Amino acid sequence: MIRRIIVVVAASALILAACSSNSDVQQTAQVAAEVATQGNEQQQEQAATSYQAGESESTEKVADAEQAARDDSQDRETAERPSNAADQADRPDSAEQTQSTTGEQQATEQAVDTEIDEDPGQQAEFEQEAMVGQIIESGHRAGLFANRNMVGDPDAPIVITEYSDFL
Amino acid sequence: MIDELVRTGLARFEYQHILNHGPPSVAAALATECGGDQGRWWDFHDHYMTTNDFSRDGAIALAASLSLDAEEFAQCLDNEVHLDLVEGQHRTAAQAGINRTPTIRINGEGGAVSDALIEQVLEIAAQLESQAGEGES
Amino acid sequence: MNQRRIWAGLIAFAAVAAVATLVAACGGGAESEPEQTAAQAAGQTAQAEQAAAQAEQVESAEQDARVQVVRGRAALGDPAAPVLIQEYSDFL
Amino acid sequence: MEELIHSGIARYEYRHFIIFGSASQFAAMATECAGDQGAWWEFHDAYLIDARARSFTRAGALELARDEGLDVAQFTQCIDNEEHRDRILQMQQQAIADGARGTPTFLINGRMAARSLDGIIEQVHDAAEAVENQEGG
Repeated sequence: MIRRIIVVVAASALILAACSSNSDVQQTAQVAAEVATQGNEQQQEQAATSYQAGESESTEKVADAEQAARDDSQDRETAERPSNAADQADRPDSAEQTQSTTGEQQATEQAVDTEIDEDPGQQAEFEQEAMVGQIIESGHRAGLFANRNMVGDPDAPIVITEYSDFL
Repeated sequence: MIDELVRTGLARFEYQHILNHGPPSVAAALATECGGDQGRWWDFHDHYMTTNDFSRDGAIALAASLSLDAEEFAQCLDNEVHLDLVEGQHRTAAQAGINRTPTIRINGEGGAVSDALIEQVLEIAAQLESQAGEGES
Repeated sequence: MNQRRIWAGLIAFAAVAAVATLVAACGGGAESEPEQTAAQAAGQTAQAEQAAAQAEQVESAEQDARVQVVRGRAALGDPAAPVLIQEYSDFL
Repeated sequence: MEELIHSGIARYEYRHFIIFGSASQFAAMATECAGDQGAWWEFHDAYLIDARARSFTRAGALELARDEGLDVAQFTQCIDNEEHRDRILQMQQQAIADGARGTPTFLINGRMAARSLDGIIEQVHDAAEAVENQEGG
């Protein structure tokens, strides 16, 4: 759920920053997507193991054999849904802009990434652990309920409604 | 900020469809609702927030990657099962004078997106916390 | 509030409460015959306490056994219980 | 809830409903692999009560298995071959078929229950009565 909420916040922030008329929004989304896909090659590892709801083939595997298999599936995945991989790579940067606390954590993670490079599997596991740690720390598990177009406690006193178009 | 309010249980977040770009808007909204039928509403929402592929094949591919029941999903799309729902949301928003996207409303008030709106959320949140405080002490 | 943490607390509380009530009940029985000599009475209370301690061990062993039996794979409670509670949940 | 189980009115079943992605998918599989060696509840508690991010990684899960005195080789094979993947996917689809859309979702004798603890306890007593009347009648 945390991923979804960060996306919602990041996406609305992206739109807030750019939004004067609707067309700008579309350009910014495209620009962000292109930048992310170019950046995708170096972050090959991160995209393959990052937080893909229900993507069972990207579950954690350390052995080299699986490593190669995952790279192929990653290429196929990038070919099939470039935006999706971009969506993953794009998120850490935009999350940095909008949320100071998680931003700092992401910044430190980015700094750490550059140091441990030798074993991508081990480093990806480190990231996964950091991300899970964030979810656990955030008390996220206190019964947050996601139901169709609603996230959060149905009895919450405040309703924040976003009227939006996917284009 | 919205993230915190939702997680602390002070606010719940809802998404309402606005169909400002004709067929592709409708296609994406329908696909999301059909994904929602199989518990994957937010996965489709996330996907459509950062993609410009609104084709039927794109939706079918996403449904497959989330191991949804392909046949049920395709039928839901082709029979436009949720057309009334998404068009209804668009109409209700238009009647309430909402046409620019995204527009965020807090408990039904507030116009276009602005910092003032975010302030409003914090005020309401503070009021509620103080009321809750009085209730307990 | 997180149901799982409350639950863990409840399990511990239930076990302690059961043992405590048991000890109190046995202890009470011994004082009911005042006219015996102090030595006999003292001897009897000693025996009663011993019996209570043994009973307590047996009872708590049973209690543990019942709890053990209770924890099947992904299941808790008597399989023949009339009502089934299913929780669909995620570890995160 | 605890009382209901200890008094024999109700029995409880945990079923996986993964909505948070690969991290919890992995934890579910590790727990099922531990269940093969009789340590299901130890892993369930490790993930839910101890809640250390480390146990959601492959290395962390292996450590957990070692601490619980399991056959680590068998455990590793079970995880890497994803022996329980289909079973968990089945639970997932059953959850959606039963109407679960978020976590936690409680079902009492197959019927969706309220989300509050009291609501659940009340519904259990109603269900118990219903069963008695059928047997009694």
